[in-house]
Amino acid sequence: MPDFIPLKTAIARSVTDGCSVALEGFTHLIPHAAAHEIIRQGRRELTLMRMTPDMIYDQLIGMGCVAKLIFSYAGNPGVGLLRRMRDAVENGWPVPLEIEEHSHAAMAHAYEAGASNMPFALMRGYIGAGLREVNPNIKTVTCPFTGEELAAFPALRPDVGIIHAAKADRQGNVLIEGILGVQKETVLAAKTAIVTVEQVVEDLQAHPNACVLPGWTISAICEVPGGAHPSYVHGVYPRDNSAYVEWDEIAADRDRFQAWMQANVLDVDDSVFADRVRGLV
Amino acid sequence: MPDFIPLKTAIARSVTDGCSVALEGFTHLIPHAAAHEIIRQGRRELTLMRMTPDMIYDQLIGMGCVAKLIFSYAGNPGVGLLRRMRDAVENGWPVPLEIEEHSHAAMAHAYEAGASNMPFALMRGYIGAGLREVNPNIKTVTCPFTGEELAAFPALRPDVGIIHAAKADRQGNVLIEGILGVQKETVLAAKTAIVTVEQVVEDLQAHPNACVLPGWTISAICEVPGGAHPSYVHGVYPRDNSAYVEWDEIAADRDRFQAWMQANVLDVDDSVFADRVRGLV
Amino acid sequence: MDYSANEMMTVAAARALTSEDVCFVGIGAPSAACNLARLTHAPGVTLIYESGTIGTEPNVLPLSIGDGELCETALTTVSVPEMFRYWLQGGRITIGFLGGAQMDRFGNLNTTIVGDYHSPKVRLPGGGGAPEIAVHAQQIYITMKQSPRGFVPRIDFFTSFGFGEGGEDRARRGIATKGPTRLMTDMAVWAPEPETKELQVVSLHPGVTREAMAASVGWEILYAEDVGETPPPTAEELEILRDLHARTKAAHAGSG
Amino acid sequence: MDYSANEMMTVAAARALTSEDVCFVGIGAPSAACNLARLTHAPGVTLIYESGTIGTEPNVLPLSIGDGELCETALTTVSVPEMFRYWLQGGRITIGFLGGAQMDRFGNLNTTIVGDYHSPKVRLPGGGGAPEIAVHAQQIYITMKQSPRGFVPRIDFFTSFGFGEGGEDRARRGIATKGPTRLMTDMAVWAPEPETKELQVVSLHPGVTREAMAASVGWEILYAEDVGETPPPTAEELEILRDLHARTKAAHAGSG
Repeated sequence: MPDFIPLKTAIARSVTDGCSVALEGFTHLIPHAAAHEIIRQGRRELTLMRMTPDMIYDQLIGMGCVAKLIFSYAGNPGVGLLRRMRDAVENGWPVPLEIEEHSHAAMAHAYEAGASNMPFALMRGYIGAGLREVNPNIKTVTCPFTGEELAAFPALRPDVGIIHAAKADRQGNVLIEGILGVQKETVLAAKTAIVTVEQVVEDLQAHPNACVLPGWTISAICEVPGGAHPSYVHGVYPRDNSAYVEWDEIAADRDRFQAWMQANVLDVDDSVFADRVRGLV
Repeated sequence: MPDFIPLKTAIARSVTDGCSVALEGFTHLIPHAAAHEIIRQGRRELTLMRMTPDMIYDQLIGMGCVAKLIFSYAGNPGVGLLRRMRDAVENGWPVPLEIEEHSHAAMAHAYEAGASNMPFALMRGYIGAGLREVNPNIKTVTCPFTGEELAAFPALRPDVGIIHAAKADRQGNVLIEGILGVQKETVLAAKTAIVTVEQVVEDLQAHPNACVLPGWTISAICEVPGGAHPSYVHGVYPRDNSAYVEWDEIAADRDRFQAWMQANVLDVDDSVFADRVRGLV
Repeated sequence: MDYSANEMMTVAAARALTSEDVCFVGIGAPSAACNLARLTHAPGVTLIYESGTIGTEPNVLPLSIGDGELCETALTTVSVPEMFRYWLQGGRITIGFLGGAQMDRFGNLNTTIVGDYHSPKVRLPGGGGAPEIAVHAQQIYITMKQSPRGFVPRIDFFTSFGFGEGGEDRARRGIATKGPTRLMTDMAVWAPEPETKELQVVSLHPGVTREAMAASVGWEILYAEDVGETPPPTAEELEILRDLHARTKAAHAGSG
Repeated sequence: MDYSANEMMTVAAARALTSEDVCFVGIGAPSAACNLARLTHAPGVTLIYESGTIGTEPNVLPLSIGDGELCETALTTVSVPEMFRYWLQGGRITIGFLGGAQMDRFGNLNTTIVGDYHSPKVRLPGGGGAPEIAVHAQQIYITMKQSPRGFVPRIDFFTSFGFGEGGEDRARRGIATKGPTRLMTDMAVWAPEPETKELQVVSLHPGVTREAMAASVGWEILYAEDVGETPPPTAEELEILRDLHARTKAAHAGSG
């Protein structure tokens, strides 16, 4: 059974300088509160994994927490580019950022391989794709039956996997509903898993084939209402689209970015998230 | 959209002598009515695939429909051995049966590879297992990153995949609930898919992450109430355990087997299944 | 009825879809085109977004490929690994939509980088699903606005593979799918020349001249033998498309 | 209180489980043992059946690994491919239960064939999940009745791998898990000798003699230095086990 502890405690005991962390959530259920806690704790030299390093990774990168990024699409969904990440890649500000780039299909397969305790993943893919030439972690395996060449890449096994969900029950079982993304795979691929939830309930009221992560696969459950804002939680609160649009302006300028992070992340704690989703419809 | 046609028509147009067929259902939702229709149509030289060739494959084999069987566990669940299959393997009666034997994990992976359009599947498995020495379709692939050797085997791509489900809607979308088995993979791996259902409904009333097969993945939907008997349909009728116990006696003797098949399969049609589940609780 | 070049592009893309198609939809023009098709001549078209939503019927256009409405109106929503394994790689997608920052005459696309990969001038978002959409969808439709910066003789990075160097290059690499069979821009409709696979103009949108075309494309344009005029958007197409955009704008104004 | 050898075997197996264990359960003795543990000293034990049911709490013993009640009382039910990939191969199972028609002194098991594979004397069901349970579960508990036909010097087929030829044979083959750490029979409890990994008797069930043991096993039995007596089933254990069997019998009498 996982520990039911404050987010601050969970991050402090699991996320250390230099470790690898995957914060997942595919548009839906992005663990913003957990990312902010990592920033507040001043972690450095992290290897971050994420299919879509959107606003939260822009913030972690801009605050200098990240040495390496493994990803497949770096954009502000529906808005544009990630300006802090660009600044790190193009100008090395605030610190240089090493990147390992894959396609979505490869990242999804790699988490799946991690969850399955496989050393690598295999797909029909990367055919004619330039990533094959710039990413030495994309290799070839030949089918022993047909002779066909397939693309191979290492499984993802983050030290810490972090996701957000609508609810956990008192045994720490977690229910994910709606757009599932790669969250189940992230938790099962990770050596340690932290789940922030909107609330802890008596009964998950899950249907028989729901996506439920048993409590014994999770290290810590942290109750953080609103913890996915400005992303959304199916059936609880909607996506705060305006926050994504505003981010484009905030991240465009180093000073403005730093001032925003000071006021909205460093000077507060995770209790602010509940307020941020109040009134969203 | 699939065709809504009688089972007899669906089997006649898709299952031909010499083709490969997977009838799946893991204890739950076993397509007995469809198997009986194949027997009535007198198909020969079939290559059958199924993780657990239980009563239905014992019947197909005993009636001489099968040239080759690809499987991972041949038993009458909770009762004992498959006596008709044993007779075919040990004595070649009524016709010799070629077998290709895998483990459950390999069969599940092989359907998954078929559904994923991969030429082969890969797992950490078969270590120290005797099947490796007797099944030439189990080979080795070396991880290009770690040097570890993994077990490889061909994807399963049956000509025809057949499953049973509780309901389809009028667009032919099919809902599977409860024990899911490898049914989704079977339909997606097959070149042609036939689904027998308890009933066709207006609205599947499925939750957002239910196991639903879109109508455009299916060739034919056949309404056969009770069509899984003596297996069961979650929420509709229970498993007829006594029928499995009786099968052990019926199948023990060639004459008794043939008489039973004559009376209960050859001389009837699929309309008898509705009666067989009436009164089951 | 007056219409914009953008509207013409979206309408041209929508018309290319049928009720039998299963579309892997991206954000922007593809999403508008697919939903316009669904609301007009192709009510049975199946829309799939890479977030895992299958058979979705959104009332407004999503801002991201993972918006809540996509799930709420979908037939079912699967995990992202399953989406890429069973549905895309599994060969279930008839039409994949792609676009890019750069495209060459063979429909090869770049959304990764401007300049050198290891010391980029501009770091773009990257490929996402595109490298595999390009090879696993049965056909690719490209939607993209024409500009000399976008329609270039040589792309800086092969994010996704079109016809490569043309001719039989796809087949040589073991790719069984058709590749970019159609390109819908703000100025014209293009399709591959059957032998060389170079994209050639098959119809010009009303009012577009060959001079304007030449100024918007960084190579010498190939024209089909009988270049027609793209039929302009009908009043019905425009009305439904504009309604869709108006609903979308209202829904996305605040949160949602 | 009187009890059968079978009951003693089930009780001995149940006692080896804790509330922290995640068990991959088979039909028969393992199922009874796991559910007895859950109903007595290990209420938190997690039971997984290969049909995909995770955290199931059946009120009666299932007749098959895919009975409806397993799903109805489970925390969740996943597909069979997922069960084998994420849960078994993923290393999430602490205890896997196995048994067989034949076993050798190193816990290697045969459920495939008697005689030659290609011209068998008896065709048995085959391995099912066993080949991978044997290597991926963190530990294996074997439950099996002793008999000269079952406890043989050399098995006809390696369905699942125990300690192979003993010693470091598992490690040599790259297997990181512990293998058969415990064997519960109708006569004794066995465990591997730490160096050679040969299974040795650590306790005899009450009333079992070394002569009776010798007559039931096809090799010369190794005994631990201090062989104890297995504590007999308590009244509570027997009552709960018999209630479970009675409920099961009633439920399976007709259909169910």
